[in-house]
Amino acid sequence: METDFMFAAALTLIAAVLAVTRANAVHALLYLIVALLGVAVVFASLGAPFAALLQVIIYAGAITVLFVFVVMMLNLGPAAEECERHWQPAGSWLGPGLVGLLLFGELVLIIMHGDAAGADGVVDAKQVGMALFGPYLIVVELASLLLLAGLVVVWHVGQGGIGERR
Amino acid sequence: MTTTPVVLTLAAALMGIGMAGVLARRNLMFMLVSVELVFNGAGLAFIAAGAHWAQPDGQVMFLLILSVSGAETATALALMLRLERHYGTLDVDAMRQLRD
Amino acid sequence: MDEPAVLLWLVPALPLAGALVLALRGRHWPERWIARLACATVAASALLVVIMGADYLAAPGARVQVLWSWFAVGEFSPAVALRLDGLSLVMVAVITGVGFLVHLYSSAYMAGEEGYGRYFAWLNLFVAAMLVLVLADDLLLLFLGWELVGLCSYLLIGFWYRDADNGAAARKALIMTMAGDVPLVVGLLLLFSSLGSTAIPTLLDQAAARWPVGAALPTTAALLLAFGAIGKSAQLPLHTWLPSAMAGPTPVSALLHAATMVTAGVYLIARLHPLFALAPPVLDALAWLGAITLLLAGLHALVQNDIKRVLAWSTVSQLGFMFMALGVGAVTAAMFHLFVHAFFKALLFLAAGIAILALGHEQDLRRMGALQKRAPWAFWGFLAGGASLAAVPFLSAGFFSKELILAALWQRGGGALWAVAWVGAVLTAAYITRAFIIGFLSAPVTPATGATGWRLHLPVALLVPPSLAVGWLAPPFGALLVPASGATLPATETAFLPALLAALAPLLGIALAWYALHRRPASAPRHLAPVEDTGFDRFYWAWVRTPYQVLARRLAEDPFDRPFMAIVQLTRVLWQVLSATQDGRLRRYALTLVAGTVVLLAMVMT
Amino acid sequence: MQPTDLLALLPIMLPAVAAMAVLLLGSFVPRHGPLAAIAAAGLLGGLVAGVVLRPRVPLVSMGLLAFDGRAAFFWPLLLGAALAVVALAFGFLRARPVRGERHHREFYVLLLLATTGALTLAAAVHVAVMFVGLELLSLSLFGLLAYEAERERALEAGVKYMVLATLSSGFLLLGLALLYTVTGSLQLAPLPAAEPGSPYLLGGVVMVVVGLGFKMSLVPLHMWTPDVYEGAPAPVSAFIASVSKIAAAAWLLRFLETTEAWSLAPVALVLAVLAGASMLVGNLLALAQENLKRLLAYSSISHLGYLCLPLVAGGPLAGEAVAFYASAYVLMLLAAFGVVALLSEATPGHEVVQVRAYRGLFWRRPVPATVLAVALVSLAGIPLTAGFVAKFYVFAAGVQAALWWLLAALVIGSSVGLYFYLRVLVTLFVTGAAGRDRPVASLAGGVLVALFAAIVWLGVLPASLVQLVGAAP
Amino acid sequence: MTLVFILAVLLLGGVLAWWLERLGRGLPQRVALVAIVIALGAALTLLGGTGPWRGHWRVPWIPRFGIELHVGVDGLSLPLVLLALLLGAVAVLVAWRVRERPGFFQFNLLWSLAGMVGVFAALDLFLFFVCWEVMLVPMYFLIALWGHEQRQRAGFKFFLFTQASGLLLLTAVVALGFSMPGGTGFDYLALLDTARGPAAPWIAAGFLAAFLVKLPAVPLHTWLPDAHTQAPTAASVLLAGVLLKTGAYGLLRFVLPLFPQTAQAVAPAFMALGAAGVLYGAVLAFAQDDVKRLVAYTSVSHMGFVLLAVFAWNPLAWQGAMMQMLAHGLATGALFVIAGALQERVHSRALSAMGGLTARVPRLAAFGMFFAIAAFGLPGLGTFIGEFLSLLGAFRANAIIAAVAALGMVLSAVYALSLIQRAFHGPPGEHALRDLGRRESGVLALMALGLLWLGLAPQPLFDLTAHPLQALAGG
Repeated sequence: METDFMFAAALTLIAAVLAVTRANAVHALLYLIVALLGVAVVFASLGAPFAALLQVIIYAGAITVLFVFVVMMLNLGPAAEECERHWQPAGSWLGPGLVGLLLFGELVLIIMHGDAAGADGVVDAKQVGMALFGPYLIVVELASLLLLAGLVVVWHVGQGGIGERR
Repeated sequence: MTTTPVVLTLAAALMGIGMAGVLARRNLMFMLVSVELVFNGAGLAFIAAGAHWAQPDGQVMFLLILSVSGAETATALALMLRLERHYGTLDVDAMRQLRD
Repeated sequence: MDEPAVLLWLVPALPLAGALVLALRGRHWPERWIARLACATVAASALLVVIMGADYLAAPGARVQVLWSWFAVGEFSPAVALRLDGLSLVMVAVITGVGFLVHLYSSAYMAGEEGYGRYFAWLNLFVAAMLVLVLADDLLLLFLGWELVGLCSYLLIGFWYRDADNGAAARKALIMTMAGDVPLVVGLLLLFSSLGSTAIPTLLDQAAARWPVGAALPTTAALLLAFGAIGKSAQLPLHTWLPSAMAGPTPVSALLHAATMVTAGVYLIARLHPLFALAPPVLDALAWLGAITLLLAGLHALVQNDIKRVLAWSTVSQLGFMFMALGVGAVTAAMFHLFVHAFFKALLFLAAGIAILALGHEQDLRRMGALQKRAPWAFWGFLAGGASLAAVPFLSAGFFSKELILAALWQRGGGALWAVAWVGAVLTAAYITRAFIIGFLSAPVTPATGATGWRLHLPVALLVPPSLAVGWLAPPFGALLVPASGATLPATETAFLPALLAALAPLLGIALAWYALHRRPASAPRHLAPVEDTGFDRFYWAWVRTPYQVLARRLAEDPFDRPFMAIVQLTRVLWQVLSATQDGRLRRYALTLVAGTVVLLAMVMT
Repeated sequence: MQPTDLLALLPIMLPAVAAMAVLLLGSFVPRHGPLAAIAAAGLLGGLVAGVVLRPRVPLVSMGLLAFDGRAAFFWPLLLGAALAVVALAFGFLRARPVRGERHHREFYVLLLLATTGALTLAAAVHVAVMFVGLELLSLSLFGLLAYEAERERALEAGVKYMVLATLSSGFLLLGLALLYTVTGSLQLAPLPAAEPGSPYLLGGVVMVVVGLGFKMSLVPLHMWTPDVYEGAPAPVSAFIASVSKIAAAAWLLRFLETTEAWSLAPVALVLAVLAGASMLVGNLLALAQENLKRLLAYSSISHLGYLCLPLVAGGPLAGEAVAFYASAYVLMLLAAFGVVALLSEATPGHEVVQVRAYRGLFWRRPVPATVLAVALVSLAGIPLTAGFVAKFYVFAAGVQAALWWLLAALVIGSSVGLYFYLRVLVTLFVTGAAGRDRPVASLAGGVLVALFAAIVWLGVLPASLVQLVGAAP
Repeated sequence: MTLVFILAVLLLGGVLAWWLERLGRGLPQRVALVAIVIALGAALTLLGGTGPWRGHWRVPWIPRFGIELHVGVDGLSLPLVLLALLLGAVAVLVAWRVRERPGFFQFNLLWSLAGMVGVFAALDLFLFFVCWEVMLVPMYFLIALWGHEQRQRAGFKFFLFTQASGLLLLTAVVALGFSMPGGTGFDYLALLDTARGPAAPWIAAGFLAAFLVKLPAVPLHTWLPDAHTQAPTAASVLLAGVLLKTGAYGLLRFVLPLFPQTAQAVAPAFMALGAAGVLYGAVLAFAQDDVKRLVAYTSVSHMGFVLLAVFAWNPLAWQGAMMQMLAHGLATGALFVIAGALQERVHSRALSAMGGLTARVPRLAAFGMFFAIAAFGLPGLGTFIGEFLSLLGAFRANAIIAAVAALGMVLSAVYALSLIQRAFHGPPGEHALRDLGRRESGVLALMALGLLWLGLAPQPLFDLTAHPLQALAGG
């Protein structure tokens, strides 16, 4: 477990950094998928197989595919990559990187104060399902409203031909 | 056995990277990619916390985050495409009509 | 109270009513009616005074008439109350008598002037205010009259308001006297709060009862009050307003110098003499102040070429005599000189006025001359008044009053004061002789054009006898005053030598002037004193007026406003800075959000 | 699930049901009037249900939503505000077809869904339902902001709000996760007393505050506010300024009250910094602003700062103060934005937002000008208006907790604020502009008059509302 | 009920005047005048009242905080109420011919007046604060809408100064209300009997800040010259005549009785401030060329006497302060009427543009001289008694400060004479000017008579104020 986690964590972090920093959109998305898969492994190692599964299917699968579609629609080719390099000189990372590091440092300082008791044991899909359709029923209903809202927004905003270049 | 603080540290790291990405990238699409990492970090934190207490609530929260993230990504991409049509670019620095 | 004294309130009220009516409606009336009303009110007052005077002489003793309680706050309860006693009777008589004559004279002198009604309104008010001043039984009421007198002097000096110089002279008069009034007010505050009353008799009794002679409190109070008197009576160093006050019409000068304004200071000290008696250092100072004023003003009078300025400086000088007398405690002598001075000074001014009018508003002595034929009323009036001023022995009233003062000085003040006064007497005779010779006897320069009339001549004629003869009234006068002022009569027997010297002083002065003018006709002994300026004016100008103006100009923009304006500027700048952050850049917004959160997190991580 | 649970959910359910109805009916009867009417009916139904159910508090649904005194107060407030926005939007949108369509179906659907989210937020006693409510609100707002998708500014506002909102959601989630790690429960409950200074707790609470502070646009989380208000359609600005902010504030109040986190000194410090900075920066930013919508945005920043002061103070008075302030604030902001919306009804191409366009408005359009004037006076906190009583509450809370520094910031901020409120106010009354505009009968006009009446009523006779907020918990 | 009636008449009259504008341009001012006269009549009936609080009336307002609608006047406030209403009538009369929006003008005037009456009548601190603000907002409108060339700036300055200090006042009021043992309460009478806690100096500071700004005390006075100069004549009259008095009234009514220790501790400093104000105001008045600005600075000078007297802490001085307030209200109010009349005729407020007006507008000049003389406190006029009693009382507390303040008498003569000289004397100009009409003359004559009454037989006033001031000294 320990090594699984460590390996997955390292992979996730490296992939995340690369996903954020790449100039090529497709490359970035691929790294994002790797990072998401890494997180899925971590989920599994934490005894949340159901979450790991959903992570793979929905995050790495569905959501990333959305991105890929968009990349295809916008036709981000080498020109875009060049433009991206131009927009993003190394210096532009200084401030954001520093703020990100500070934030991370603070969070670590906070987290390190916690007790070291680890979790053991698995919370399987059944338990989660029981919770979802038991005490969390209203939340699920509301989540459906949320998805409806998302649908309406996308439908409204997207009307009139998304992707047709001006 | 992995201790909760270590996992949370990973979540914090994902979050930090994501935040840095949002702050640094000019291309709106990369911003959204970074946002995904932020949400993933948050989800991870809940999974860790749920595992810590051996409760399903953490995973329930993760599921909610997942659906919210999905809906938001879809919305965001739609807005982004619409924007790209008007401005002809994904550069957020080009969006400065609203200012003091 | 006896029957006539019930009408005491009418004495000031009549002129006051006249003033009110004229002020409100005077613009719409013909001159005749204005003059009649104004003269009638004062004449009626004078008549009342005569009746009441007779009554008083028949049965001496103060009459007090409380009109109403002004107000009462705690134990502070000034009353509007009038008091008729010897002192006030003398003053009232002078004021109404001279006042009436000046009114009569003015009705002709001011004929055809713009603001005829206004003039008489103020003149009536002037008389009324002075009457209130001298009749007041309450110190606060006295102060009311005091300030009102000052105001009227301002209004009348600046009567010809179109000329800014007149306005300046008028302001100078009021402000200088008010500069003296500030210590006076503080003195009043001191008296009222330490003695707990405002009624003059009570105050004086309390002061005598509570304070030993020479104690700090009465000395301070007397000193402060003295400033007021100095200002009002144009003594050094607050004297320079009086010569400038010649800017007003000549009858006004007559009234102001003789009866109403400048005598107020003398009256105040005489009235409050028991209090001053508790402060010998103040009295000494007053005596010496009077002495210096006497000499300085005499020298000034010697070199003036403007006839009115000669008379003005002469008034300052004569007031110096009175102050010397007051300073040595010779209240009766001071008051008697005031009494006599009122007649001859009014006479001098009115006579000079006729001359001025006759020559078409010519006031320069050197351009007058040969008035014996051309303006006989002026000539003989001025001669009589001048003789009295010069104190020609036995023939004039001035001789007796001056003799009284010199005697008192010899007795109580010591040789130095006496000697100064003697020199002053010589000077007096010299300057008035000089003025008379140059102005009235020398060869004519300006042709005579002006009109004359009985209303100008009658007052002059009426003033001649008292100017020459009232001197014989000295003994009964003294008797009249004693109960009022609490002062004692001067000893009747005076050393022979000083009396002789005093009698010779005027003759010496006349001879000197005659001789000097014979040698160098129509010249002024300039080396003795500057003509225009005493240095005091320059001093006030340079060290009071100009600094105040500069200060005011510097402050005009109100420096206290600057800090507040700076705050406004600061907020503006802050707005600019903050507004610059709202520049529409999404990434900067995000950075602020995250960095803000980092900071907030840091705040709880201690 | 008990029937009472459902009963308690009625005020939430009715708007949601109305959203469905609009969506479905809109497909068959694409006409503006009926759709708006349904939306209004749904909101009104919820409002009535909320009022009728008030005597039955507290009702708790499955440990997720609590129809307690607070919810019974905030729900009608939020529903009323949403109702007013519908009325404002009706006239506003009538002249603004989107892509040639005049029925505006999506607008009302999203508005109803957003309201549902806000209501959920205001009553959530469980982190999960709170999160979903918040995101429902945010997501619908993205759509509402960018509703006029042909306008670049609307898109820009939507995108800006979206990116920043997701970031703040990230903080919120992480904070909640940290708290969950300590407490082991997603239910709102008093924080464990054992370790009051635990970094987990403090860090968690601070991040939760950040997440909600973003919605309330507290400084330094405020940067989006003016841009979004300016870019959004006026009724949406009104909605986001009133419903969205107050729902977030209501939950923050509930959170701090239930967990008693405000008694932790560091938390109070963070809240104080947020409140003080908002008062000062908000007012300063508005100082010379010439765009009325931006000006109101800055004004709302400062007002949320005032509103936070009682939260710093804590204690029983805090709840009352926040509730009262929220009511007054909603009325004032709705009135002010309402006037912008009303005046913009006649100008389909653009909105009337420049302050100079309001010169002498009082003599041309007395009714909207009076409403705006009273709203501004109330925003400035001058007596005989609701804003004053609200400010009095804030002062009371601050004085009781001896928060002198914050009160000093309040005084300074308010003084700066006076300047710009007056600047606009006097512009309304400048004389010279001749003639009177043709009076326009409009639904919005009626709403504005009602808001005006409410502001004055609360200012003159506040006792009834005071009693209501006093009875809240 | 009388006070409620007065307030209602003013408030409703304001609304009515506004509304009637559409029926005729002559109506609003008539309505306003009638309303004020009715209110004045009602207020006069209170003179016959008995008991410590006349027109006493109280009902709960916001019970949660113990806030009540609680009004009543005593000898301290009744004269000021009467002054306010009298000057209100004067203001309406001088603004008879306002051209721009007369209805709204009269509305603001009446509401501001109602606020002032409320300030003097309120016995609940919350209500007091409400009225305090209610009088300011319409006043701001009067300045900012009907003022002269720099009206907006002056209006802002006025409002920001008074409101910022008003917020401090609110803080203090709330702090005081919450310091009541056993719950909150803002009842003045109850607060009088409550012991102050250790925070008293700070609370007192809040009250002082507001009242000193309003008074105004140097150096917090800088709003006043701008506001008074730029305001329309009617507003200037109310500003100088009544508004400034609310500050002094606040000091006497609240600061002294509620915080006796604090007030006594700072008394010498504030007396010195008062004396400084007397001199500073006089110097600056002399320095001005703008006639309204000059008059404004004389207010600073005169109110310095009030400050001096208030902190002299004896009934004598307080009586002086009351007298000074009333007399200053009349004198300065009248001077503003005159300044307004001058500006209307000469089309400039610059003294350098005037001169010789005695010849051209004799009646106006006569009134001008009378009130200028009143400004320097000629005995026989109310201003003298006010100043003299203030000085006398101050002299007992601190002789040096009183003596310094007495210098103000000569300095005030300097500016008053300079005013007379520059405006009315000197060579007259050529154009014929219209002299004062009946309406203006009547108003000014009334005010002059008032000053004479106060100066010659003011005992009724002192009898009225004696009781509360004695109580103040005793407590």
